Amino acid sequence: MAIVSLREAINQAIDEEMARDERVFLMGEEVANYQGAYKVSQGLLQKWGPRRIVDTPIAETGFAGVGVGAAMVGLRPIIEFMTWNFSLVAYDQIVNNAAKMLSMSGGNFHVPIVFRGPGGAAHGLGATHSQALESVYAHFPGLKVVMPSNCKDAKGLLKTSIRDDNPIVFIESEVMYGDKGEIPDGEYTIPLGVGEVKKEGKDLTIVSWSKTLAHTVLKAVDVLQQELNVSIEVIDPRTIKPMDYDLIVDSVKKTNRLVIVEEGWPFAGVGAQISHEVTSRAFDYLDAPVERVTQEDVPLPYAHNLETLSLPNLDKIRTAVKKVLYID
Amino acid sequence: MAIVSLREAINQAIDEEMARDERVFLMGEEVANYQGAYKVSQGLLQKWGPRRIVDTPIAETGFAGVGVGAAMVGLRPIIEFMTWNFSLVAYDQIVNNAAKMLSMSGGNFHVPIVFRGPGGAAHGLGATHSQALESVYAHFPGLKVVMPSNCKDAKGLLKTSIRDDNPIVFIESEVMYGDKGEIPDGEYTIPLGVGEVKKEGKDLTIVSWSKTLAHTVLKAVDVLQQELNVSIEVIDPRTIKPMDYDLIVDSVKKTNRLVIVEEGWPFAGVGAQISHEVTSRAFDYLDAPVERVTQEDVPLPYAHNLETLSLPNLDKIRTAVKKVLYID
Amino acid sequence: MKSAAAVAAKQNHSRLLGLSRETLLSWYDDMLLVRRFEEKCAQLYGMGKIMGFCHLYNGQEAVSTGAIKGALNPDDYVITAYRDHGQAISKGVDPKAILAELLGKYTGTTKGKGGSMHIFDRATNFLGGHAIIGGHIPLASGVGFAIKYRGEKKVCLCFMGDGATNIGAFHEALNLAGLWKLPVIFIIENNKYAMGTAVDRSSAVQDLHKKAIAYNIPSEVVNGMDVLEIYQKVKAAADRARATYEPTLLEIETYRFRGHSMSDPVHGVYRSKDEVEGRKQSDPIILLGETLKEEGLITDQYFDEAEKRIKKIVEECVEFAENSPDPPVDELWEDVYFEGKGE
Amino acid sequence: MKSAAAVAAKQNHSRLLGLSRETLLSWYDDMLLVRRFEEKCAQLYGMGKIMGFCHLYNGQEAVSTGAIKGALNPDDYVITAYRDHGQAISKGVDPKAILAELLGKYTGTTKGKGGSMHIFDRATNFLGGHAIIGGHIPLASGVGFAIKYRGEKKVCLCFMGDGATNIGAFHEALNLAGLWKLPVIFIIENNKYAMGTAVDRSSAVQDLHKKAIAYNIPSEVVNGMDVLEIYQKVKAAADRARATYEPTLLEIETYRFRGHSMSDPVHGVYRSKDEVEGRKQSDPIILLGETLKEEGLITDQYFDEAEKRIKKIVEECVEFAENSPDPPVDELWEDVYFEGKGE
Ligand SMILES: Cc1ncc(C[n+]2csc(CCOP(=O)(O)OP(=O)(O)O)c2C)c(N)n1
Ligand SMILES: Cc1ncc(C[n+]2csc(CCOP(=O)(O)OP(=O)(O)O)c2C)c(N)n1
Ligand SMILES: [Mg+2]
Ligand SMILES: [Mg+2]
Repeated sequence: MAIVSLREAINQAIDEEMARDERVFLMGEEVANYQGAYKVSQGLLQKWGPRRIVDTPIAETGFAGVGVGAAMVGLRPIIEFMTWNFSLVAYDQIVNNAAKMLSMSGGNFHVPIVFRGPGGAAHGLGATHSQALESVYAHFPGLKVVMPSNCKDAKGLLKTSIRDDNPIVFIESEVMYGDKGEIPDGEYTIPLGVGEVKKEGKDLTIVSWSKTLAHTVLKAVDVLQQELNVSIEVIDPRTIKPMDYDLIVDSVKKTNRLVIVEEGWPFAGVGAQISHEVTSRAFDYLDAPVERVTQEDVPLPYAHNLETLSLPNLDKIRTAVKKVLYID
Repeated sequence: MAIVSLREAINQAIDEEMARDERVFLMGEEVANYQGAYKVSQGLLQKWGPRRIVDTPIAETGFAGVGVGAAMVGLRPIIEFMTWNFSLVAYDQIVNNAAKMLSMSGGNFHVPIVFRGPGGAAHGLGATHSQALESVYAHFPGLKVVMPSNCKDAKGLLKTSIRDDNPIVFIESEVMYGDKGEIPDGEYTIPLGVGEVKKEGKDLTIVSWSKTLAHTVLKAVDVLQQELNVSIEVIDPRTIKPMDYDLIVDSVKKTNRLVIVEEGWPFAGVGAQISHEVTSRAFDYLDAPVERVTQEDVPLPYAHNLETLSLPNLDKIRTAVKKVLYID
Repeated sequence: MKSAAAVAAKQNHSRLLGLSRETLLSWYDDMLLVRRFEEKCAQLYGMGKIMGFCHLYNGQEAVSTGAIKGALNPDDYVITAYRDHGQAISKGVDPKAILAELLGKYTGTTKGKGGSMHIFDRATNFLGGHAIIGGHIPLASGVGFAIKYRGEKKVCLCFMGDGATNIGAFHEALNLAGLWKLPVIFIIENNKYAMGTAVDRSSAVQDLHKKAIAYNIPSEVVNGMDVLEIYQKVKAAADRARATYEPTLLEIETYRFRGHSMSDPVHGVYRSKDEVEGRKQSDPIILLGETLKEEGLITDQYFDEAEKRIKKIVEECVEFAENSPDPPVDELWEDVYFEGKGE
Repeated sequence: MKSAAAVAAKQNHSRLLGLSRETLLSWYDDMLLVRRFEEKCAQLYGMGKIMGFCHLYNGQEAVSTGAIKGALNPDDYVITAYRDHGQAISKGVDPKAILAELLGKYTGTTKGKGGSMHIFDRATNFLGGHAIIGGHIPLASGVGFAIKYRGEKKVCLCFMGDGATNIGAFHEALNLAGLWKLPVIFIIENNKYAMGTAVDRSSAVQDLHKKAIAYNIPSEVVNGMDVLEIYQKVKAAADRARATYEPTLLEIETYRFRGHSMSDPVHGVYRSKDEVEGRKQSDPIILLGETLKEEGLITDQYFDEAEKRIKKIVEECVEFAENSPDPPVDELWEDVYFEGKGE
């Protein structure tokens, strides 16, 4: 076991897969010379050269499309969005060209590509730079959406994603890049679509992922278990699509209560999807309706007090937990 | 009462609002000379001239952005997407510039704009041209999403939308343009956010909207009421965001069962949102989990048999209805 | 009276560029096949056997034949928009499979999943068939990137309409190709209209080849009614790309003889009958036929023989397509994810 | 040793274009205010009082002063990207409200909602402050459209970086402006880098003004260290736009003296300390000061006085901002929808 930061874990995954497969390359804004806007690709240009670590102009539609075209003819691109916010100008390339190529071409051309970069809010970046966009990608058939919450998962899931033959939306978190964690020695991968019970419990289940799980929920659970004298099970689905409903449903059959905590907006968010599916499959087991804690349904403001108030936080989780437990 | 086609109803709404307010103009591909790709703007160029009925190049980001800029300084643009599928290349303009401008500018600039055009599948148009995209717009705070299912609503809701001071995503249906219906004589508007009970019933509630309601659900309900000897209540929310939850919840409190039928994909779709909210508010009234009938989670294929199989249809509605009624 | 384009086509190539009779006749046949294929499509569309949008290539045949069948190697790549039947045929995609696709049959190029706008064929490196305007142009740069990445001597031909040059994806893709020197030949098929919008109502600059200046890409105007000139110019661009990876932008001036799609009349409000009839005077197939005859390579008899041969092929296509099965129901859930076939 | 830009700045304007002393001094002060304001921001950012991304304008002051304060009328429009403090100040937005905004205060230009990248001010027609590269350029064409729609004699100035010229929105917006003749002046502030990417690694064509050819828009290169030249060229473009609605593209060659944002070092891996120091020799504020002195409009004493005056303004800004309240909690749900205020 080694202790590394999340940015190192991701860097290792890319580096190892580039060593393993000559067809893998990394492309994006500032990934090469600058060593990555968030230093995720540190050292890779020096090691692999400009043929495989490729700086781009500000042209997300252009270079996302370059990735899709290159993947159609046999390469395995990793396309970095400096942040996922900037992918919105390349939305068509991802949800049409990448997602639908296999189907539209009747199996002629598959698109093994990983789109990756940080998503969600950092601190004080304002409305256009703080979006948790997983639901508007997971909505489209043909895409898989992966969102690791720790170093070990990030490395293992990214390696699997790079080897996957489908277009992957891999969403990291800027404010987690410095987080440290253990990773196994040597080669390992983690399958997509398999969630993990982060913590066992018996009175209620909380599902959460990525930074919200790591920075907010785990801490809140510690506080609330004490404060409310309850036992909380915590599940990290790790991949948003395919979603590991079985794991969640099994948990809910045991705890009879579910709270979903996510950074995205509520309307037609990932939480709504999980809520519907789990309610449908565990209807007779639920002692209370599923509760969601989401970002408020507003564009994220800059001011620190409003930003904090808008995102999921301990207070909101407490309210939701008390609600499903019918504690006043 | 006059009988008009849906395309005429929309045309009248635009025409009347242009007469009422000099700041209103229509812009899009083929809206002027060609009289509209689907002839919705027939005659408007002749009446209002090229200053207010404006043909554009194929540049959705460009002309959607022109609309936002013009709205910021006091005009009231109606931006036509030839179909909503093509809006995906302008996604950033809609979900960032239009949706967030008021908030980001702290109230300095509001964006009174209507983006409109047909959405959903027609016949044999394939994967990129047959998308029901309401959920990926409704997800963003700042937007309102309107989806009429008949001529009267289309005219009344579009007039309200043009007068609304917020960015509106107004989604019509290509295969409904020829549908005929009654509209009231003279001036009328219909408020956003207010649904309508299309048909009263007591055994279960079906929520659906737009073409799926008009062409599929209403017919299916006739068949199934007879076949299963049940009484079905049908609700058309008319606006997707804001959603008239109260109307649905009241109905479910009476029928105790809910089926949602929509053309969009299931994952994090509008149906998931309605299901979560209604379950949350009417948990103790639900005798069965909410069922959804959606498009299959696949890109829509061209072949007629597969296309039919993918979209919501009578068989799937029957299965869902039987399921919530626990009929084997 | 012949148009200037027609006269130029004849004068330029009195010596037929040293091409063999066999080659030239195969081009004639290719163009004729595309023409008759499209006419058959129009018929089948009218009968309700072809659904959805269907965009025919009539009038533009010299472009696909000269640029693809003429100038390319079999392992070069082609990518295009929705007006793709002609280009697919010229690339060697089986016309039977194309027609079966149009009829939504399981034997079609994409098993009935793509339809007219999405012809794909892995075997011939035909990369589609794309229906979001401009969306495929970055893909072409990506193919060029892959060619260069692997150090191959291939090229990618990317076709687009005049209307497509106004969208952002065009700009980004060409800038990347120019900046990185990618072996892509961008071909604007300037048929003067994007649906009902004439070039002077869609593009601030009328000479579309001038857009190449912004990308430091060499460009040229090509007579799109002259298959020999198209061959020559595309071949030169392909040779350069193979040698230096340099991209090229060609503005090929052509014209569509039919409406934008099957739901658009031949001459609607946006162009006159006279204009269309005038343009038909430079029919690229007739022009090549006349040249071949004048140069003594064929007699009138050839035209009849060719018609018969082509008619038979088209009839075989129809027979094949009509007798093919619909895709099985389970196909609906296939090809959404590519699984279990290794990397 | 002075750079070529510096020498050119002095020679061109020996006669100060007939501008009054008062005007010229107000420009000097405006540039100095922007410089000192930005330095204060750097300090407050270091203290953790400004959050998020903060992009400073040091080195580029002549552009906002010459183009906005110099060449525009008060009711003309300005729209820009995230490096927006300088342009807002030159447009007359209250610097107190700007600084309050940076501190996330309720008295800020957007009540603390937008932050550094999103300064907006309805009163002065300052249309923001936009952070998605290129996304605001179509808005500028829209403002131009509205001006022409109403038959007004206004212009819209649209600022963007060199890096922004490679994105699709740039292409579409300029084509529309060129096609429809919209009264927009597109200003590329070519400061040689987009974050760490030099122009020759991002744009296939090095002379960014050449991109205007593709849009049939007149264009020019402007010395961005010379406020007088900027004023002159923008004024000419504005006059033309008012008379004929014709757009203009100006490539203003400038340089940023600091890092891309507060999280980027002044000279990282992508440019040398020598390069930065060399460019600082053409400091636009010093150059104007020297010109004014040489022309006898001021003595050295003026510099001290100006510094004191500006220092006081900046201190007032800090005091105002620091003493302002945070936005009230209820503000979170305000301004999401614009309701009940009539059309
Ligand atoms: C992004 C986008 N916008 C609009 C359309 C609708 N559309 C389909 S074809 C077409 C005209 C294209 O004209 P051009 O590029 O000149 O090609 P041509 O049809 O002449 O071959 C339009 C507007 C589309 N498919 N994609
Ligand atoms: C679409 C998009 N992609 C990437 C970014 C991240 N980004 C912010 S500023 C910047 C560099 C812009 O450079 P330039 O346009 O030259 O302006 P300058 O910073 O030099 O003023 C980048 C890449 C963004 N904001 N938007
Ligand atoms: Mg065309
Ligand atoms: Mg720059």
